[in-house]
Amino acid sequence: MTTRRAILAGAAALGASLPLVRTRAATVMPVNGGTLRVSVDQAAGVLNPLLTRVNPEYLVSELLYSGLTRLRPDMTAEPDLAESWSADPDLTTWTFKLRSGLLFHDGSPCTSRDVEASFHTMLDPKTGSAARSNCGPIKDVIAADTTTVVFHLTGAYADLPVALAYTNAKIIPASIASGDMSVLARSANGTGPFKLVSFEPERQIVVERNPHYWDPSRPHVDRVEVLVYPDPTAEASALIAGDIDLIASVQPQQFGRLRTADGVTALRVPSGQFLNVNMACDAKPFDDMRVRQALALTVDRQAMVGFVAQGYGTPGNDTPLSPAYHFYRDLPLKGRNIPAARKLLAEAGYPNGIDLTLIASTDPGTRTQLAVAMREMAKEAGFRITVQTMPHATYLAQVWKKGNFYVGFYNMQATADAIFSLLYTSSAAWPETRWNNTKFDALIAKARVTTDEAQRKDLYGQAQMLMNQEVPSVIPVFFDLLAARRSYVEGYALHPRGAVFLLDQLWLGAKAPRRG
Amino acid sequence: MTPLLDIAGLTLDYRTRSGTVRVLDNVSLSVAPGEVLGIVGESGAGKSSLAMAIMGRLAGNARLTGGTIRLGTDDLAAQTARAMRRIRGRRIGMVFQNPATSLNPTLTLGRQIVEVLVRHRGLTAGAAWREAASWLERVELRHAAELMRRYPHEASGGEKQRVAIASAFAPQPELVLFDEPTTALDVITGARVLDLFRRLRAETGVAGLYISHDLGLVARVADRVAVMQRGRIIESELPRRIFAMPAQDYTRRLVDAVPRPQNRLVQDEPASAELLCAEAISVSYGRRRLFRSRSAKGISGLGFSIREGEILGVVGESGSGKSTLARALAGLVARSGEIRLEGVPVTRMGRDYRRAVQIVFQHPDSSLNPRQRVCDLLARPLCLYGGSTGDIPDLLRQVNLPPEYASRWPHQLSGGEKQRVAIARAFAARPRLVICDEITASLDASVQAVTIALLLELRRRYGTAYLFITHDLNLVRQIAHRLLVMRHGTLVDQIAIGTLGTGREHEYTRQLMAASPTPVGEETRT
Amino acid sequence: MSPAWLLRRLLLMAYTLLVVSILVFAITQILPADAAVTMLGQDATPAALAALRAKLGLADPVWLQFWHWFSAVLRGDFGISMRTGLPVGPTMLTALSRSLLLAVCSLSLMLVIAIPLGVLAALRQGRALDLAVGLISYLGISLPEFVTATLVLVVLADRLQWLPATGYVPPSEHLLDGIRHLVAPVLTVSLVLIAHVSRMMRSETIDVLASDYVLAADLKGLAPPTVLLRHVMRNALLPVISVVALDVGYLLGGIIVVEEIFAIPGIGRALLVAIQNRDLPAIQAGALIMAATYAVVNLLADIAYAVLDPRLRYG
Amino acid sequence: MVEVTRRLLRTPQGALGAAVLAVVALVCLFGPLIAPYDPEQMDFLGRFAVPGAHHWLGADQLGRDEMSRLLYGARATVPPALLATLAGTLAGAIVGTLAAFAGGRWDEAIMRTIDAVMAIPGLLIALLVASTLGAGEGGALLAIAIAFAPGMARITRSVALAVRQEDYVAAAIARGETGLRIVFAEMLPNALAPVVVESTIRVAFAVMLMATLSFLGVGAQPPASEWGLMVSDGRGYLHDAPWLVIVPGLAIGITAIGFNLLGDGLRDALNPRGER
Repeated sequence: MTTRRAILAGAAALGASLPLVRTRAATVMPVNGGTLRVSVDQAAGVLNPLLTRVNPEYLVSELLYSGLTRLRPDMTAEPDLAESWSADPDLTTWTFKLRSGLLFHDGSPCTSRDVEASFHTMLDPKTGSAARSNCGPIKDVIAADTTTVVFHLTGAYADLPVALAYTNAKIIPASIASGDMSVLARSANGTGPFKLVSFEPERQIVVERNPHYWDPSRPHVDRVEVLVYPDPTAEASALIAGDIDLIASVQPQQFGRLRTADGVTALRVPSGQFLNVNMACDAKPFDDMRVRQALALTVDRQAMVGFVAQGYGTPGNDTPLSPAYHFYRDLPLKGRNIPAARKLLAEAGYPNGIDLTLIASTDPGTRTQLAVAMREMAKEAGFRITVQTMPHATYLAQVWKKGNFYVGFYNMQATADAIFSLLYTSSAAWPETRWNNTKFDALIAKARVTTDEAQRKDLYGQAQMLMNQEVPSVIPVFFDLLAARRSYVEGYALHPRGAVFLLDQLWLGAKAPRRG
Repeated sequence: MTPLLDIAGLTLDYRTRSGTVRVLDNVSLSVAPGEVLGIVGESGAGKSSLAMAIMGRLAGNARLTGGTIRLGTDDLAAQTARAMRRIRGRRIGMVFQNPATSLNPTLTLGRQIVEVLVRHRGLTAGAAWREAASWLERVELRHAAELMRRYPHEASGGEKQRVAIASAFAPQPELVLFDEPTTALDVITGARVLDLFRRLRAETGVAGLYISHDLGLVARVADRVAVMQRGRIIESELPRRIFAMPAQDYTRRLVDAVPRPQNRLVQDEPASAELLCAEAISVSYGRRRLFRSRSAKGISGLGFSIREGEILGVVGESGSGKSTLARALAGLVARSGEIRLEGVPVTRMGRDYRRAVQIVFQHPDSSLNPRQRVCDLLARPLCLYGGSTGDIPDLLRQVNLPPEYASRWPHQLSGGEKQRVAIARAFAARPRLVICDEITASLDASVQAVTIALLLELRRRYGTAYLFITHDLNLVRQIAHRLLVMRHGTLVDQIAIGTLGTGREHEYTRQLMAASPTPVGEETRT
Repeated sequence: MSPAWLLRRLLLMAYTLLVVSILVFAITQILPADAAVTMLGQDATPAALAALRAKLGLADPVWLQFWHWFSAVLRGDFGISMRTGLPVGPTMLTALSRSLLLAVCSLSLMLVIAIPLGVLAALRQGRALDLAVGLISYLGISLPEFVTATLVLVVLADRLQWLPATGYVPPSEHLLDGIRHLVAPVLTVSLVLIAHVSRMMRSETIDVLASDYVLAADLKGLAPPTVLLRHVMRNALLPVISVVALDVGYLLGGIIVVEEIFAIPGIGRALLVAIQNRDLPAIQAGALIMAATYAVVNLLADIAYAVLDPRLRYG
Repeated sequence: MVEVTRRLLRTPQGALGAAVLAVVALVCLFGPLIAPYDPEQMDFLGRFAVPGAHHWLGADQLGRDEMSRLLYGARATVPPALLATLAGTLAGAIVGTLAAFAGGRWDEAIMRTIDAVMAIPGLLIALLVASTLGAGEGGALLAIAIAFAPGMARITRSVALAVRQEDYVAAAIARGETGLRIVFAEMLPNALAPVVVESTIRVAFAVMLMATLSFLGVGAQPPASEWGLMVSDGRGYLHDAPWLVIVPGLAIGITAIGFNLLGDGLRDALNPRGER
């Protein structure tokens, strides 16, 4: 027991000092000041941090708001508004200690009341916040005293600090949380490193340094302009021309060009972002495991990385965990084996092959590329696949979570538990495959309540082997995340999570142009 | 005395896809100061080319291959374009056929005179404006100042032509070219414009070149008349002489073609049996867009009758409702009032009526479907009214067209030929009454004569009655038995040809007669 | 222009907008998307969805929904965006203002280039220049905007680096920068227009040149410039006016692509985004505002026409 | 018909347009036969192959042969455009003729409504319709047809009214022809010409509209090798593999030019009075 508590406390203490250590470690002292221009590929339409849904929106809300913790590039939690935390022995009650003297942009204090109110709102189904199903098994949140917040969980959960770093788990003033939230649609009042200056969702969002920010050493830039450039080609041209300093997310098509452009540094980090081919395990024909296994055997995963990710990725092994995850288990990569696939298909009762319709939404375009590549690869084994594409909105309304053979696309999650219980457990928030495998559920549940690293690694390892073997969905590719910056932008580490940016930690080097 | 305009051996060619065409062939003429030379010729004779040659504005594919054009002492053919522009308008004015199209629709009438004065007399805008106003008064336009602020579409044809004349005379040119200045105008208006022209030349002593297809008219305005045929001037004489003793038989044909009321082409009297009787015919154009045609005006309360084989003339100025009457009888417009065919009231325009009453329109271009060959055009009425396509050659022969024309397209025929096809089509149904709506208006004088002859020939053969609508009183007086005179959609006079000129005719009818006098030198023999 | 005429045109405009709003509403009704899902997104619970549906009155009969929406529109309230929670009316209007800026610039550039080009071509009919203009205009009307836009982008921004590749800066904010950002899209848009209008202008000029009154003007000995300006162009321009007015329709719709590529947050792109996200209120507002603009522009064109062409003044 | 064709080929634009479209037609008919590869056959090593001996027009990001895709793509691009225009023209022609003959209030009502519809930009209508019917060739096709119909209706109506004024129609009535015959034998042949010309030129627009819809993602869907889709797919690789944009872009442009030229040629050729 004591040991366990010690570990947790230690982690917290270590965490407290860590950001400074990392940001300073690599290079010289950061330079303060200047305006950063960062471009995103679609409008950041939603400003309310509890309701944001796409990366550009996450980027903005991260500038304006803070959560209790945030996610380090190594996927562990670091303190943000909370300076430390501890859990009771059975991990069902967690106590978070807020920093003292936290202020919202409007100068009003940020206390445990605000945290409590924010979480109550987030967990309220009527709010429709994604945080509700992604912040762990929270039963209730109670403000003990002004700087102490207690989380009561429905069950033991070791990952809570990481889970609370979730993109939508941001703290807003209690007055708003329990009052009229609609004001957050066009204005912002958070505890983040920047304050909102102007908000034109389709064009640009401007923020400026927040003097009240809890860490006086950050942010380094005085002002950030988030520009919306929907056309990737033009976006890349803009960076090469020096009109902007940073592209938050680069398409593989543009990466080669950016890598060779001078004055530009192309960034690439392996991630857990993946495409999967979901199969409804509760309906014909996929209720027969052999069909799924056969399909998995038709895929040349290395080639798939080339086709779908233009080579900027790592082959997947039908589990949602990539090497970027903490608990990744390195299993032998499945090779392409047509005879075996044929055999399995025959045994499953389809000696003359099988006809299927694979649905792919048009957004992002890689979904269709995967679908088409899949079709071509599976042909030989007797899978006659028709690819059907549809607009994303239609896909969400009609196919997602309902269809029995379609292409999914997911960002990396903070923890193994998060991604497993988001998609693959019987109680998954988004039960895409209805795999409903009790053995698997048990493994995940056990890992949740285990704090011993080695044990958890083993449990998650088994879970991965199980998926790799039973193939509820084919996961052939993990995408590397790609981005690009002007070389003078320093201290920016591309975050594998995809939805985390930490722009407050970067600064503009000497060669940066001075912008008004 | 030295001629003002002296043209010698002028030869002009047009280069076309099919080789060069000679439009002026060794033309020589001269106009003395103050003299008016009339030039008569049918379409294609080269009248307009001559005018353009004088004005030095020839088409790109035209080549002056010989001859000189002298204005006073200057050789116009040798002038630079720049110098020519100083002569045009300044020393040679011009009045065009149709004021409706020769005036810029988007400029006020005033500006269109002023611009000339500013250009050629170097007047300031203000001075030019006053000068223009005074000129408008000189051409007998009341409220000149007010008129100058109007746009062409807000003025009557007569007013417009007077403005055109004013802008031609305003720079005080030595010579004025008139290109059919009255053809587009109504008879009475035209006559008045002619009077104006006479007065102006008396006042200004300007010399003139008066181009027209109408020998009778030219003879009255010109001191000398030159007859053009296929680019050559074949005869140049005093008007009286031309009429009295034409040297060339082409000239003779022209002279004979001039309609003279006194030489009747129809002697017989129509049968007494009434063929068609119309009572209180009225047409008013309502919202029925499909049937609205710009020219047509409503008519009210017309009553008349036509006897078997009778030629009933209808005269009146444009807009008097002549065509509307025709269309009403042909059942092309909704009408009120009663029509009786041989005493039987016609309730709806049935087969029998349609067959009995046929119509021939003014413009064959429009009345012959451009996408049907002649044989198809004729085949329809034949198979509608129990003929056979075998009759087509006969039909064509009847209208003096070679049978092989059956395979031609309308656009391959001349105006006269087209009109004859139209007539043939009308007669294919063996009608009892044919409505002729201005059928000769768009034809040359000689062609007109031939067409009339054809009509009379057909009548002789089939005893067909005609409702002959025209604006040419002299023409209709040659052939009609009785005359309907229309004005503003009503019938002002209904009179037998014989009693015309006996004082029993309506006052308006008298005006029309006065406006269309008979050729010079023949007034005596009325 | 008699008041009656004006009144009639205004009534027609009202009718137009009524029909348009019915059409637009109808289309948004049959768009395959669940408004509630669109708003609450992937994490919505059935309960929440049901609640929202009730709140949006999605259960009401269609005509009632239409009436609620339409009467609100008449009060100037276009509703709240399902995606951003912002009122769509103002959003769309600002977007419109940017599109109009682009449109006006393109139109003026087009007029400056296309009109003289067309007249020259007509005067030099059949000669080299005429053929050149013909060729250019054929290219102009035959290449889709997203191709021409890409070409402009590659040449002017990437190769020559004369212009910023994309983005929009309001001239009000920073005049020079704003203009620099406008050049590429304006070029792209006006290319098509130039092609279209110069063709038109050419044929009109040729017709007018053949008219009696131009002959007459020439035979009056007027100086060539006078003839060309006062008599030829004045009349040749008239039909072009109405064509340009119709082109505004293209401008408002067709520049969707251009706005997308050059990141101009105009109404075209706003509509595109709205359609992609099934943001029904935004679609309705956008389409309606676009149609209204088009109608207004055409009314203005008619008035201009009536002013310039006396024949229509009492039409 | 022969007459017209002869005249058409005598006009420079007509001849050129016909030539261009002849090629396009051949490609539509026999493209698949001459295509060196299966347009959807992917080749991992052949990705972005530069135009050359193996791939005459190069290969795309999935190693698919650009030439084969172009040849197959013709079928996915041109016939739908033709079909869409045809449908739009027919629909419009019917409405327009009805309006012209109904006349009076009906005419007024129909035309005003059509004006209203025309106030919504064509591309926008197309976008809405396409996203309503769901993305894909079919949707785009119908969308374009609907976007074209009002314009064609307007043109047909004015032509019909003009022809109705001609004296040969009056002559036919006076002759006692039946209404049907007047419409079909007398009016239609004359009314057809302008409509045919207009719709020919509109095919060019349709081709471009098709492409644009694909570009905006509501038109043809991958892996179809529709030309517009090929351009928008290729745009991403503009700098590494420019041919992926140039080749289909040119194909679209040339086809459109072809139809524009043909239309202008027809305008001259179909003029019955043989004037130029």
